Amino acid sequence: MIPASGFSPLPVAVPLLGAGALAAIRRWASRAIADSIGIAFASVTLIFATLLLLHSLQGTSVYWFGNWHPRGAMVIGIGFVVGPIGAGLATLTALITLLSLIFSWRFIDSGGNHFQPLVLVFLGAMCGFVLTGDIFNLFVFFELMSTAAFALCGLKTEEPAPLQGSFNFAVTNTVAAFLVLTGIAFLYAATGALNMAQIGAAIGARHDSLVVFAFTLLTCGFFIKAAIVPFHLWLPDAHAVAPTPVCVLFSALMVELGLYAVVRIYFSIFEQALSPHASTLRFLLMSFGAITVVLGGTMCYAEHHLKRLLAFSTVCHVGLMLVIFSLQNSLAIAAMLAYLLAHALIKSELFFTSGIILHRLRSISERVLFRRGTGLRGTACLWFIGAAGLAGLPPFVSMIGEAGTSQAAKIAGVDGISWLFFFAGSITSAAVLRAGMHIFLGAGENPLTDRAAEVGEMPETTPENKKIFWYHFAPPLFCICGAIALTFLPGWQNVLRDSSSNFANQQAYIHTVYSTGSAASAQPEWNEEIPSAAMHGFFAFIFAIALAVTSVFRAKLPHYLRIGSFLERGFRPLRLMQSGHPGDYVLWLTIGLVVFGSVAALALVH
Amino acid sequence: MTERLRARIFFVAGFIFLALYFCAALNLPPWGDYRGPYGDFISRMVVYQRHATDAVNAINYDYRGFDTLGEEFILFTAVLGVMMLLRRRADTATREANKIKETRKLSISVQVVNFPVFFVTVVFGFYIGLHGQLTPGGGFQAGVILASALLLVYICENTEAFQRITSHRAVEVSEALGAASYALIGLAALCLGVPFLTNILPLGTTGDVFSGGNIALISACVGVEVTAAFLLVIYSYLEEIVTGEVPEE
Amino acid sequence: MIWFGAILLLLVAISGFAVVCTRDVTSQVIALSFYGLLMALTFFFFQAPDVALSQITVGAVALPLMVMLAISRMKFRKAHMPDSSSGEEHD
Amino acid sequence: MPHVLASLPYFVAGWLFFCGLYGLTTSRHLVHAVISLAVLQSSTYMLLLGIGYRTGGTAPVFVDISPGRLTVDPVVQALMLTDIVVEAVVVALLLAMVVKAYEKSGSVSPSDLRTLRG
Repeated sequence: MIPASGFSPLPVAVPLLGAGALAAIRRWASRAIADSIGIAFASVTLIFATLLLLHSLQGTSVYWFGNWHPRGAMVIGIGFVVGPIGAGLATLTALITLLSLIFSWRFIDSGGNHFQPLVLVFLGAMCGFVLTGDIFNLFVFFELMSTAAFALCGLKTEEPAPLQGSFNFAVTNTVAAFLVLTGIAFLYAATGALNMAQIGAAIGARHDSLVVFAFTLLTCGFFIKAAIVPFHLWLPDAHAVAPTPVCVLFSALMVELGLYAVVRIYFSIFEQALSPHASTLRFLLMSFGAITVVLGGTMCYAEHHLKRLLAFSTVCHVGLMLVIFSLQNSLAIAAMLAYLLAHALIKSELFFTSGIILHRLRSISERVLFRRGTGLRGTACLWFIGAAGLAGLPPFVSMIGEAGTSQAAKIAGVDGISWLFFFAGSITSAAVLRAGMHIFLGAGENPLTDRAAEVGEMPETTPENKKIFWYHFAPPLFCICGAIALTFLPGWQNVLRDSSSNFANQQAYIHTVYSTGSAASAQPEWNEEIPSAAMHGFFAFIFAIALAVTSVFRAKLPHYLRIGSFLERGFRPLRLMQSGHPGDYVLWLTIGLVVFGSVAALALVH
Repeated sequence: MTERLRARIFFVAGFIFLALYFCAALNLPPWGDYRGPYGDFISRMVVYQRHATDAVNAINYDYRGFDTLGEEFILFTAVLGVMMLLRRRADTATREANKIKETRKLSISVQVVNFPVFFVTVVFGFYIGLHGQLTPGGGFQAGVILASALLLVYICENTEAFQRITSHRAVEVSEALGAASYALIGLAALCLGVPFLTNILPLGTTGDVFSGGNIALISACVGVEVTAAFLLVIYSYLEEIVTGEVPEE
Repeated sequence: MIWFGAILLLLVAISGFAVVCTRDVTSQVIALSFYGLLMALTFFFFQAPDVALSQITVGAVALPLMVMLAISRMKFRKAHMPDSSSGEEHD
Repeated sequence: MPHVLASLPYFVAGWLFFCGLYGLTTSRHLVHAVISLAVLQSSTYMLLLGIGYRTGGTAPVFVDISPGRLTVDPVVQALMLTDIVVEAVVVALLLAMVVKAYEKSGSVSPSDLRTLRG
């Protein structure tokens, strides 16, 4: 009998094996068989990931591949560090991938059964990405994840738009991979190690230009994946063109994992080196995060292509998570992960619902869909509930993340974060509500529109089959129930808080890797802010309704009250930034990198 | 944004980037003065621990074999992506483009020379692949060489033979199985109760072709996968030209 | 000996810039192939025969080959499908 | 060793990275953009090899040298082998996108790649 920690490689190996097997029989298998095999492998992965999570609750374990245990301080092989956070993220990944596969059951065009093996590879890569403790292995899984994502993004080869969106996506994310690799090479030159704990121990408190530049490269490389402004430009294009289940994987998982990598690397390698300048670093990260929140929220409200709208709301919320991370204490990490969980569930739900809309009404543009969804009660319910979740209305788990953040902000002595929460929650929720009012209630006059929304998107399904089956409604319903149930499920917050205190502590991490034991320390309470967070969520939702109303009924309102329609027209410079030209995207990326790098070099180096 | 404006802004940003890069590089250990412990440790131990003489391949297929697993799947995924992007829908009508019949036959001398070159390349590919644990080379390089040997068949203008070799589903299946068998080798170790990708084969005598344990086996899987992968990519690009059919619009 | 390496490195730097500055795609492929070979030579100097071998096979042969194949496929399409070059108008 | 040379490979690597970004930014042809990406990638080869090199070290192949001998770093070479595979396949994937985009829209200019805007 293998102990449960022996399962560590299985969340990676099982889906990869499944992808290989499925690709081998791809030509002969019918659609139903290929889907069943895909779902079976994803389920097995979910089971192993859950077992791993349950095992890791008893303590973080380290798994050395090829039986290469470290010799003294020297790490020889590749290690997985399986803690509650990594295993939990792997479980979430497997769960959402399984839901996407169920959603796409005989429904989405699978491109000659290419879809299922690609999704399985994507799943395996994400599991490896969250579990690994080796920085080059992180890069390999980053690249594997990206390659699968590029291919998945261009699944609909019959239209020009998907190829353009996925080309921009591929170019920017490949540049990201090389930024990361350059950063890894600098770290290797400085320390002669590839294991994150060993690098962290070897760097110690050193913070010369080399270490700071490596930090810049790694952070900006993963920021590109995480779609932080100005690295976010690829994300709306990729989301606008990808099939719905793929959008779910991108928005609910891949983008967040980019941010997870930043957090992981910061706390395992750079924490001690950069801690003398923690306040400068906080300022730097917080400004990037706040700009992302504001820009993502504004653009979200100005979009009329449903998937692009949701994509910008992802940008907005990832910015919020970066702001939470910039508080840099262990409670903030716990809050960030709670918020990440909530966001993953709610955003998947919304994307699934948009997929149902595209399936039933054959369009994704708000203006074309106007008044056409009046008969779809179930879909309308799902859509409006999702909007409430974005605002953080009380029964949803997002308010727990907000409560933790307020607590962490108090510890860090930072004010005003709840305003960012309020802004992000209300404006993204208002955009979703506005679209819902137009589509399902048929309220107001002919909606405004923008250029991207007018690009026709071919439906992902065949026209003769417009019926909705239970397996279309089950995934979004499951997500929404999960997002509400987690609020009332006791205990997981404490587990998260305790494991975050290990996660966000470089010494504890190094200790864990070398001795496979973990030390927990006493943690501050995080529940006392919940009532005020619930209140904030409630007001954010009310404000969102008001904003949506000023947009929908703009003709009946006096000029000075048409705030919504003013925001909805968007701002020209922001729209111009989203030009669709790969050269522009790389230029913005370079500018972002240079700004981050210069500030970091001037402020952090001695 | 106009092109000139974009180039100008880029030059400002790019030179700051260069400055940052150079500043950081000044703190690197001087060129030729590598001092990290990781590589040295493996250099010292590889012959003793793995009975393999090529340290680079020992790292790739053993010490850091898990990286190579991911790497192989990157190749696998990309090939799947290329085939998906360039696939032809089953229901698309095609018409003859008459490309091949127009081209002139190559002179007989080129074909005569080409034949032995083809065999020499195949032999060289196998040599490189089988001696990965001893000398520079290995499955990956061998795969590329073997795939390019088959390209010689195409250059020889015998497109039908090329088509027969590469459009076969066996290539696709062996590509997928080559990738999957790497994962299976890892899982086999797990079934024996040792960690994933632990060496489970006898190490053999140093310097022997059958030495280094898993290294040769994994290298062979990678070789199969890479050969098939490159053939599939090349065929995906060449399909229209080789078959002489383009889709009817 | 070290000066030989330095000259190789400078050549790589110059030819890398040349590859990027070549705007005609077909000549760029040739430049890329030359650049790949130069890289492989540098790798030999750096005592990396494994890498040099794959660089020759990939960087100097497979990569330019793939670009050539892509270009020839596009040309083939253009020659045989006169309607496809007009394409859809995009704003 | 003369001081000028101490950082030469790193400078070359940085320069190649710059060249790649420059090519991507100012590209007027999608295939050109893909090739620029390949140049950008070769920057990482230069950097890794420059790091692992050791004056007087031999290749880490112990066929006819003893294991105690001074060698260059084998780890960076293993990482680079990995890297080269990535390069080849990512380029193949990108080129497939370019080919397909050309077949659908009849253009290879990035300026026409703008169905999605705003």
